[in-house]
Amino acid sequence: MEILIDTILLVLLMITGFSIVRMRSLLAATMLTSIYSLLSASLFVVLDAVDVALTEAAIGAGISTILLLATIALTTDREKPPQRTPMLPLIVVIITGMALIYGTLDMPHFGNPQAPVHLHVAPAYLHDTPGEIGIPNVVTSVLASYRGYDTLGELAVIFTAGAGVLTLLGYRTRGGNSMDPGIRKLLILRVIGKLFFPLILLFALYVQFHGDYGPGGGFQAGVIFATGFILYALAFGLGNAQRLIPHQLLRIMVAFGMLLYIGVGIESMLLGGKFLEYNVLADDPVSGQHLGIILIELGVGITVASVMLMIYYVFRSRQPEGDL
Amino acid sequence: MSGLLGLYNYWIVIILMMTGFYAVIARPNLIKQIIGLFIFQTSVFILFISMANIEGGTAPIIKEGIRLYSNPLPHVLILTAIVVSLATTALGLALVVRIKEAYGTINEDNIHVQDEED
Amino acid sequence: MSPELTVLACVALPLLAPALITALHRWPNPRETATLLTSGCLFLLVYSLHDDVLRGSRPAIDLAEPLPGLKIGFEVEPLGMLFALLASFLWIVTSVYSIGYLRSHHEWRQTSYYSYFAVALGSAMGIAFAGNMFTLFVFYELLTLSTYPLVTHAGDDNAREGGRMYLGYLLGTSIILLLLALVWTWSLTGTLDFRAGGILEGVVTPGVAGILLVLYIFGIGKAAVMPFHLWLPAAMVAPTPVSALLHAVAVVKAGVFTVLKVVIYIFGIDFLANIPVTQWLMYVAAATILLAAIVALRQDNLKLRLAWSTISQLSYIVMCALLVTPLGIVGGGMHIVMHGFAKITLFFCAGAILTATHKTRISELNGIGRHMPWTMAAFTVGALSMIGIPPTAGFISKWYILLGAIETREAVAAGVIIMSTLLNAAYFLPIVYVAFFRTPNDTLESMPGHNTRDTDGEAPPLVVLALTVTAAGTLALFFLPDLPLDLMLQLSGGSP
Amino acid sequence: MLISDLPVLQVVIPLAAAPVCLLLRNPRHAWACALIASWLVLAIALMLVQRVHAVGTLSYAIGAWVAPWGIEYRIDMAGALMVLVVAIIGALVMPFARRSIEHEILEKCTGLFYTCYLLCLCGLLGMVVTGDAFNLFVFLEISSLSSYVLISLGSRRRALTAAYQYLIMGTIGATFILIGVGLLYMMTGTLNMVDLSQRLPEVANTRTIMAAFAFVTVGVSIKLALFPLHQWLPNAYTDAPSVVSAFIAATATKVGVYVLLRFFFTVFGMQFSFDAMHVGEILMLLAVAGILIASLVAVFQDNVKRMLAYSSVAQIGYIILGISMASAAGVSAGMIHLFNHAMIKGALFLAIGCIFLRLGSAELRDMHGLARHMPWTMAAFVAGGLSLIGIPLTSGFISKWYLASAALSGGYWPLVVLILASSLIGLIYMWRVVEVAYFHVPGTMMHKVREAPAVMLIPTWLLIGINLYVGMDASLITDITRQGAEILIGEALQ
Repeated sequence: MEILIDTILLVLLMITGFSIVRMRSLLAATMLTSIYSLLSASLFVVLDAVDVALTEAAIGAGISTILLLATIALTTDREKPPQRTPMLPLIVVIITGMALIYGTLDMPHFGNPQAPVHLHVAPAYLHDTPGEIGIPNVVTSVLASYRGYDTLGELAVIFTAGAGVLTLLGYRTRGGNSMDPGIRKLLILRVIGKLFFPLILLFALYVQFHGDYGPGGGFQAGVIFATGFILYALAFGLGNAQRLIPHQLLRIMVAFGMLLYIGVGIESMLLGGKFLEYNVLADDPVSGQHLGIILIELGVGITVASVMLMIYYVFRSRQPEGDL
Repeated sequence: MSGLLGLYNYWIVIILMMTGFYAVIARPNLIKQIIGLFIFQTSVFILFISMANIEGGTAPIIKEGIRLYSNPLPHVLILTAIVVSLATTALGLALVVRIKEAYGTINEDNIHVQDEED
Repeated sequence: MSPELTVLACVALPLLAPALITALHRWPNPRETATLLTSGCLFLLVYSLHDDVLRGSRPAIDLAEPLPGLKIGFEVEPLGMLFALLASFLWIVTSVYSIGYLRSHHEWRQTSYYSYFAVALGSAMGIAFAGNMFTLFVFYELLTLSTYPLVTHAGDDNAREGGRMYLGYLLGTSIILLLLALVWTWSLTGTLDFRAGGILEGVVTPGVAGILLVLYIFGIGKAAVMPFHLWLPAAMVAPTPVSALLHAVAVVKAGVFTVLKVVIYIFGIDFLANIPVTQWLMYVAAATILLAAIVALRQDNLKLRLAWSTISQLSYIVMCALLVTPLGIVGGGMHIVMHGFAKITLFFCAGAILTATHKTRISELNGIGRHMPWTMAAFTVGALSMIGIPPTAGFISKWYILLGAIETREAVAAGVIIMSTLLNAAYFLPIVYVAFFRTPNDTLESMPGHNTRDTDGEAPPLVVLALTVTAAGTLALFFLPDLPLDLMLQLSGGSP
Repeated sequence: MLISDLPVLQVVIPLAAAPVCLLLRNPRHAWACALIASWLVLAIALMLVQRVHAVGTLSYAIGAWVAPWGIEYRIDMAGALMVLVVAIIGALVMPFARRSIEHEILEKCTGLFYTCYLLCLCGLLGMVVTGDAFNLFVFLEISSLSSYVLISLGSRRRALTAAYQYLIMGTIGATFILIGVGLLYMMTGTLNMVDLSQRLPEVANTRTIMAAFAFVTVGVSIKLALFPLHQWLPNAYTDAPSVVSAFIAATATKVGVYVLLRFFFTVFGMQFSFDAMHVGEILMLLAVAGILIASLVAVFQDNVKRMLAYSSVAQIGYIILGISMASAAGVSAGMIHLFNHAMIKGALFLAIGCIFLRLGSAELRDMHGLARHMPWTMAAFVAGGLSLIGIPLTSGFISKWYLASAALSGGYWPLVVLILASSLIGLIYMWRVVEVAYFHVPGTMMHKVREAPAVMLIPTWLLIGINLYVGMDASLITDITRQGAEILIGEALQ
């Protein structure tokens, strides 16, 4: 059964992928990209990667799509037909693809329990997490503790993106007393927005703090949180959203989340441990791990949410007023 | 599954990857390139998640009575990679916006023509 | 001061002098005094070493070690002593000459001129006293670079073209061929030290040694062996004092000096004698002598004729080195000195003529001897020395070279020497002839810018003084060749 | 915090300074913050070199999770050298940056500029010291993303397209690396480099590992701008702000080379990389082509920054050439040139930065007679140029010497000639600038031009000083690289 769904999803992905490349309308391509992302999120669920699925859905289908739409609004939604069909890219792609397919020939088969990935390193995570970290979600334990440093790096990446977008597009404040004219008429959106906004925030909080036990964690929560505000901004106008969370506050929160994460690492060094060694944060290693994970997940959540929101603000504020 | 059938999953993923890759390097439209990049990267994620899969396994959240879990490590890696991909997309799109403002076009061929004139 | 420190001072003094010269750039007279003082001190320092060297001591000092086994270090031996004495003495004279020349031409950038000149001399000292091939190479390149601004002093398109050729040839040959030879030698022997008897014997096969020799001889572009000789005529865009000291003495002699050093201390004469390539290279040098002399014959520009003559004369020395006999080495060493004095005199004269009459062409020199008797007398002495007619210095060196050729039974070499002597006569004597025995062109007096203030038509006194000194030196060396000869004999370890 | 935490601290300090910079409103304060962080990094780098020298390879388990379960920082002599290169350049461009940046980019972006600079610094350092293949990817992305931003800040609109082009190529490269790392993981189950090197021989003959090797190599080659994957580089270096050109030219590609070294020698092992995959021959071919073609293209550039950029492509060729010989001498020579070229190019780009400050242009045609108005800057440029050509007593000479002798001892005759002959092409393009600056009559605009301020000249001359010092006494650097190369090769021979 799983295999059937898997296959169907893959075929759908292929169809979507080809359509995206062929599509001349960028708007349509964006929508298809969103679908592509959702399809892969579904595939991730089938493949037992629930955390990844959640993230992909929130980031790929959510934020990325919004950014693409914002960009299209600022640029154009028509792709000019290419004057020529370049041969070189085709050859490069075919060679790359052939190299990869050649590479697959000696791969362990899909789902094979004897594959090296299932025999080395990973089993230790599954085996030791309950004892060493004390939380059931192994993805969270690896993410936040065993490979917590990668996550710090990841946070730095998203921080870089935030700083970068801010640098590139700058930020323009606007009056914001008016709702965006296009949306003011859409009563349904406003009602739904009002209805959903608190629910989304609540869900974000749940994802944030339930990440130890089920799928979720700082990244997903941050993205969901940001999505809630983006919805708010869409329904009630950018100005109102900015009154709720001003740009300056975002800037501080972006930095704060990062500093919180690094602070945990430095604190553990000051307490005599290694960088990001949560064991020393409390008397008992396991509660130390708990504390550390909660704190850094919080840092991640804060920074991700504020970066996402900031990027959105920046893109939107680039739009000429009344031209939404 | 036996023989080459056990690899079909990877092959489709490779085709997906190459679809995205092609869009990046063959399309002159900058937004299309970013979309291509996105597809390319997302497909790589599927490759990673596929390898984490284990027959008869379940999501790596420890529960009583379950012995076989899929591999959590690739999941973690891909969580990171998704965020990286988003960061790249955001930056790329910001650049596209600026390029549009500076050149009035987001078609690579037209941009080159303008650069030549400079 | 201990001899070691003196050696160091000899190199350091001219290299540091630009600081003083630049500091005094507002006051021309003290500035020139600084140059004169430096050159005077340098000569005294160098001279103070020569006794020790004649007594067989070899003061040495190491400074740095940029690469393992490759030191920046100095060691004085007779040949280097000779070169250093020559260069430092002529620097004094040239400085005197420069002052007269530059001031009467109202040249610009005189401060940087004197500064780079000092650096060039410092590099020449470094080459002379280099304790190993690596140090020599370093100063060799420094000499190229520091003379580049002098060559291009005029700063116009012509100068730039000439500078390009100059730098291209000298850096090109040294980086591609010479450096290759050095790296190769180093990787074969693990050292680049100068050792009596050479460092290559027993380490390499004659075949490899042959290739190395080719790389060395052609890589030392400053020796101007054909086909790497074109930089020298190109360098004639420089002001005359630069051509005089650098392109008759310091730079080109550094080249042939390096050839001698390589032959004696890297290969060793005995080893080299067994390499078949040596003879072939000698023929190349011989061909250069004749070809360059023939080209010189056809030059109407005086400085260019002198330059081509230099190319020809340089190959004398290269040929001597490749005769691989002690006598040849003595001849080569002597020729460095003798040719140096004669050629600088000739250049000084060319510069004096330029200063006084603004003439650069030989065809314009009719009767000039009557207006500039001192200058043309000095020119005659120089020319005779070039040909090798007693009582001038050139005779002595040619004598030894001929002896060397005869000793090795190199009929070709001997023949070339005689042929070239005839050619020398053919391209120098007509100048002397027209200068003294032709009636002047009537245009001479009415030349615009002609120096009417000086009724004699002579160049400024400092210029004349300088060229008189070198001409006198050319004569004196015929009668008193002891100092250079003793040094060379000590090097070859015996009496002729 | 103890001395044992140094390996991680030097990455964490710029990482922590970046958000602080973001918070500081005053550009001066942001600059001071970045300055302090970069000098701290330099201090730590020096201590690290000293410690590695004293006790050998350092290993630091982040979060106290031992490798291969946790992420390990691993610094051997080669790594310490790289850290030092990045730290020196970082510390020296910062004092330079203030004036230059005030002049070249908008004031409101200044604070963000320093934030991005710190992130880039952090990313590069992280790439060097990490012992984990995936962590490498993460830090690679930090440095790449921030450098896209930095490049896009250039004053002309072409900077945007340059940054975009770099973004596309860089992301393709990074994704290739990700694929390669994924394949490696698939076959071994581990991401730690040392662990990988132990587990790879078992599966070395599989086609999957070969594909992994190919993808990692191509991916990293894009990052280090190996010919012919260098197209992003000339545009990026030309149009970026001067400080960024100097910083990135001196560090980013070098770190790329180092990553390549790590993969070839530590992860895959010399036997696999060079004997089985024949990467040596391929690299040698590309390096030679790169040296010749890029040098020749450099000769025909009218923008000095673009000329230097092409020269960088050629110089990377030299470094790769050394590595492709797959001998201790060759790798060591490559690393020497890596260090030296970082210092040379840093200095040259800083000198151009000084010129840009006063002229507002890096075009050759605007530099007529410049030497009379900016003697110190031009002198620095000439000194750097001489080093690039490889004149004795400059560091470039040391590089050429070692490269040539490595090629000699490997029996690669034509390469020796190539290495020496191509320096002459360097002579040609450097001398074009010298002639214009020294021999042409200054234009009318030139009257207003003054010498660059001391805060910019001093860092430039410090870098030149390092060049000259290495030229005078290379023992320090050759010692380090010899040890580094021995460790790399030695590990490979196990």
